[in-house]
Amino acid sequence: MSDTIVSLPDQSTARIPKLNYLTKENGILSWLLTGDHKRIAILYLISITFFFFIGGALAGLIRLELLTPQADLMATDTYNKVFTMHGVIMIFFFLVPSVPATLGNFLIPMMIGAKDLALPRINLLSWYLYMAGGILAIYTMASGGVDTGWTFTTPLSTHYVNTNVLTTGLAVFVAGFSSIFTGLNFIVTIHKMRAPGMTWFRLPLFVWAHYAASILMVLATPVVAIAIVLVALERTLGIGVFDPTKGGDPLLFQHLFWFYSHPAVYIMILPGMGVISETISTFSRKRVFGYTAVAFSSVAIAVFGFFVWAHHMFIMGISNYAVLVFSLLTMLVAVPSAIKIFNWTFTLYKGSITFETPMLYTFGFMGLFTIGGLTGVFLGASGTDIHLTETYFIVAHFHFVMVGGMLMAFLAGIHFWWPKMTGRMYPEKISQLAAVVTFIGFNLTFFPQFILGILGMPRRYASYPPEFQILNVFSTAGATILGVGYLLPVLYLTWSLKYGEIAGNNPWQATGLEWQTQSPPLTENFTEMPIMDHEAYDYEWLENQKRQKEEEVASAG
Amino acid sequence: MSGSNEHAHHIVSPRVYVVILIALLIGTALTVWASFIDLGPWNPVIALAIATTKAMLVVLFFMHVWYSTKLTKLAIGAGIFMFLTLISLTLADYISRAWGNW
Amino acid sequence: MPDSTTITPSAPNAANSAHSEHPPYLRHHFESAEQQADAAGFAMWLFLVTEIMFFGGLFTAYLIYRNWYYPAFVAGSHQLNVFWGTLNTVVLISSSFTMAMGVWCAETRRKSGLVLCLILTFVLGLCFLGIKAIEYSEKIEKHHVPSFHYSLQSFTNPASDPEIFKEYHDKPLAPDMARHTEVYFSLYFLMTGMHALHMIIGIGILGFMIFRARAGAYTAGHVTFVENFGLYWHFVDVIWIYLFALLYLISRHGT
Amino acid sequence: MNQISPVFWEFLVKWLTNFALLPPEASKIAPQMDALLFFMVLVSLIGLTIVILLVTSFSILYSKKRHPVAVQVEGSTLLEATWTIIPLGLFLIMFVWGALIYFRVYTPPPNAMNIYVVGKQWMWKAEHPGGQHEINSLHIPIGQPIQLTLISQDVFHSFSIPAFRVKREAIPGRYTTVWFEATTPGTYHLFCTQYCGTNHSQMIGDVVVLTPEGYRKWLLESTSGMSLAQNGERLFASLSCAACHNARPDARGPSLANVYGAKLPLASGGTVTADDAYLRESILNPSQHVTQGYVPIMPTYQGQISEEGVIALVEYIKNLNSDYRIEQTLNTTDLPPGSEGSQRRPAAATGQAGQKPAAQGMVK
Repeated sequence: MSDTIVSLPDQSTARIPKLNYLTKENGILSWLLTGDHKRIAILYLISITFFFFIGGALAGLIRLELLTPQADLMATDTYNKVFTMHGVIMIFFFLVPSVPATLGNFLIPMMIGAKDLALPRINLLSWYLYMAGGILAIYTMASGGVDTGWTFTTPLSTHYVNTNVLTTGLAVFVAGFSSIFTGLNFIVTIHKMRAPGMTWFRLPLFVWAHYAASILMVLATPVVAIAIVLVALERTLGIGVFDPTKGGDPLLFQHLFWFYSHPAVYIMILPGMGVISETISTFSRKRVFGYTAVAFSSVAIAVFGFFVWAHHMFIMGISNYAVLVFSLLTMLVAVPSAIKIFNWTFTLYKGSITFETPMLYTFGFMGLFTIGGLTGVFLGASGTDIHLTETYFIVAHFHFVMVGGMLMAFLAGIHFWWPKMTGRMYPEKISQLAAVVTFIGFNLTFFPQFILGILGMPRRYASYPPEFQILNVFSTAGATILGVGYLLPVLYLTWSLKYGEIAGNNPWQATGLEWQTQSPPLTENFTEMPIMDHEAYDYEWLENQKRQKEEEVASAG
Repeated sequence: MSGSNEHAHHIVSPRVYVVILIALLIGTALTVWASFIDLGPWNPVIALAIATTKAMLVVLFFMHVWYSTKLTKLAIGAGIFMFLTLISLTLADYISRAWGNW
Repeated sequence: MPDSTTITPSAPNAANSAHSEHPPYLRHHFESAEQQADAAGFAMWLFLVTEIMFFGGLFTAYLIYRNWYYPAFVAGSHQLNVFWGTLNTVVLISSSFTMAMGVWCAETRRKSGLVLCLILTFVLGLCFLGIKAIEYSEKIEKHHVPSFHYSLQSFTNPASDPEIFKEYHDKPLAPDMARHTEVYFSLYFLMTGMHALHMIIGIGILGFMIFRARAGAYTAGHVTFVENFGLYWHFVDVIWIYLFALLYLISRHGT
Repeated sequence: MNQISPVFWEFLVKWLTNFALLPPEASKIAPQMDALLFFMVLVSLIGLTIVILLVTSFSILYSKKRHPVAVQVEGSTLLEATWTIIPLGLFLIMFVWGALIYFRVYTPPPNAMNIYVVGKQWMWKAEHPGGQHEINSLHIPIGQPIQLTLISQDVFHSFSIPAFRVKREAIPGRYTTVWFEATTPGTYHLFCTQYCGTNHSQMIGDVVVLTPEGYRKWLLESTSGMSLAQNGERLFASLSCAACHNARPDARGPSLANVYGAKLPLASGGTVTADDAYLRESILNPSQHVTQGYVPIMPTYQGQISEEGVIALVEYIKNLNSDYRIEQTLNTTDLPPGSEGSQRRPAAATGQAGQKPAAQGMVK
């Protein structure tokens, strides 16, 4: 066992602690009315997985349709609805809440040594809002779908489609408030609930990343809410704010929409970066290289992320001067991401690295996110943007960041904290296999799309010229593998709930406060208020703790 | 935990509230009066300046920000800053569009 | 940020209860009543920050279109009644004052004073909505509601609207510019409507609070709810102060 | 292989024969764009290789087997500065280079030939100055800068020619422009790249690049008998524009001769260059663009003329070099509108009968 750090308690005697947050109360109502952040996190985890697989099924349909150049599997109309719902569900009901609402919800109070989030009822409300939005989205699909694209571009969405734009808009609006409340809750919690000794620069980087993402959620989401209200009113009452025939400017909608939706990509990726900081430190047994730089780069991404939204509109008729300014700012926002990548890389330097599943996902994240980030620069430079925007290059770029980055980080996090959440380990070999399958499937799916994009294949096409078929076939084949890669964790993680090995408090020998309590934790998280007397990622402190305990046991014996 | 001792529970005396109320009413009268005088481009400037003063009075005293922590002030500052960013960067596009191509 | 766990009394009379074991309103995950109040107040402020951004979208649209269609916005603005607007401002400022007094009453545990202040705020809020309704009905009569039989007559032929004409002597707008008054009124209804919606929500909560206050719920040391509602109410007031300036006042002398 | 799986074999052969990483370079800007693209790919590859090399070598060197105890390293300001400044520098180079190309693509040279393109759900309609018009295709000559003036009649569309590396959004209610100079004859893809509704993926066509002779031949074959300006002239007459814009001393509107490209003083102060966008705006929203010495009495034609009609009018005004033609139109305004009803192009042709269908398309 020299190539692993996993230390599990003696399986013959180990038991899951009788009293924990899962067993404290029973019955469906004790879940639906819970104020416990950990239970809400589990509720989120279940619902998010559900929406992920709906979105994934839609993605599967898209890839199947694109297997052939003609629109033969479904009519173009249906295809449009499928990709719209894929976008809406994946973005608003999976990516935005994924890490924050599950892992963030579960871990932030534990990491800062609090008993719960500051506003438990608001936290529950935000889950209900999420579900209400999700049900509306499903209702939209059931009642004929919507075909505006997830961007709701006016005047298409206001005057030229007669599908369920209103219910979709309401779904997004409601989900938006869910995300606002989550972000608000995190900010208040991080400010007001830290345990004694938990200073800002002792916070795990996971918390820093969530803090930055929360700022974005709170400040950006309301703007998309008002933009959607305006679209809804324009559809129903015919006010003319975005209608060019009445003197409105359709581009104004895009300004308001991207004012949220660009920071939204940072809402999606920042928490993922937080996960990576935790895993990479734990599995290389080292403090994160340049802790302060990583922490501040999160905040820098959040702040600069606000000033770049118009790079989605370079060719759409905004002024050329604005193009210059926004292009320059976009280049600036790319730098903090580069800083992070290099800091993570150098965290490995002189570490003592092991390759458990979360670490494999982490490596996957670093490779794919680097590609995703660098291709973002292609699009941020105004010249190449002309050729590449609105093609599959864009599709590939944001899937590399969102799926290759965020989803990899999400899976890394789920695998990393699964023992803490459930008290049990998953089977290591098969989970490593799943990580590798996901990585291969992902690259096969999305790498060809970069080439398709450079060749000029437009996005959102149900049919395409035949010479693009071969790359599309590769992509569809990759999607199949990717699908397997995503199904596997669901299977073995579910299996592990009953049959997994008992994990003990700290299977990875990690330093975070969340690992110093039992797994699964108590409802109050800690038996007594923890006092933080060391830096984050202090492995020497952990060693000392262990030694002390051993000495205690020895002297007692 | 916000450390400072000048914390959120400072009780503002009613006298302050009355003074602020009077100031707000005077401000309202003033801004309406100013709007009846033709000051050319200065009309909007004065109206907005008075509105901002009034809003500041409400925020600082009715909403107790004068007595609250730096954190609250920072949060409000961030909100206003983002609001101004939204307006100024969007307007920057619209204004420079009229300059034509180069 | 130093971590102080010292408890400062939240109200003169609350000193004892804050130092005693646990006040009944203290939720289990907080260490102290002060921490709880702090967290709730800060959360309310963050929510108000989101509200700033929510209205921010509308303000942005307003500024852009005022810049584009200046004559239409001037003519549209002349249709608003400054008297009603001023009266409404006074009403809303007064209600803000009564609300602030209500918070003071709660903090100093004056139950009847609190109930009185809340009722006054409630009534003033209703007054505001009533006046707004009068203004809206004027617009409906003149067909100035966008896309509902919208009429350009007051703008293409100002003399047909003698009351307004007497005051402003507007020149007729060219038909294409007159059409853009619809954008002005769209934004007028959106902004004031969104504001009125916030008022209605506030008044609803006020009604609930009056009942609770009569039962003495807010005068036993736990005033967070009243304080936070006060913040909300004042915020709505601040929005109106700007709406009043932008919609009613700044275009009175424009041409 | 052939024996094992014929389908897979066929697939491989097809892939290897068709494999391309770039679309053809068929315009002057294409090699410049590709140079930047190559530079970016190169930088990305180097960056990616550095990251991958570091991660793999650290993983091997410092795996738990080889390096059982980690050495705690706090960080290094020097390294932080390095990987802040070097990427920043590279990104700034890309920014400047990109911006230069962006200027080039959207700043047409003065001698460019103008072709109007109207986007509508779901087709592209190109209007050549000679009156030739085509749907979902665009014929152009090589060696001649071509400027496209784009407008959409309904939603956002985007006119994309990957082989030329250019793309421009067609916006409802506003002209946008893009230019290119084709270098290689051939047929290239034309895509609508902005999602525009149900048949978005069928809003495609061909760009046919011809030699100058070929283009001349094509022009002759596809002529509709009337140039765009002539169509505009008829519309000008039937809308009675000449009632005011007639250059007489008592005219209520300014003379339009030689107005195109001139700097006009505005009644509201300031000056404006009368370009296509200005002419279009003046027809649809006249009161915002009144020139000095005139009063805003012109009615708006918003919702009354189709985008093609506006284009014809703009083209007519552009080519108006003297007031003589207008004098002539004045004398023919009382022609019965039906007399031109048999024209091939109802939208741009004159008369109420021809106007109606197009106008309905404009009004929702």
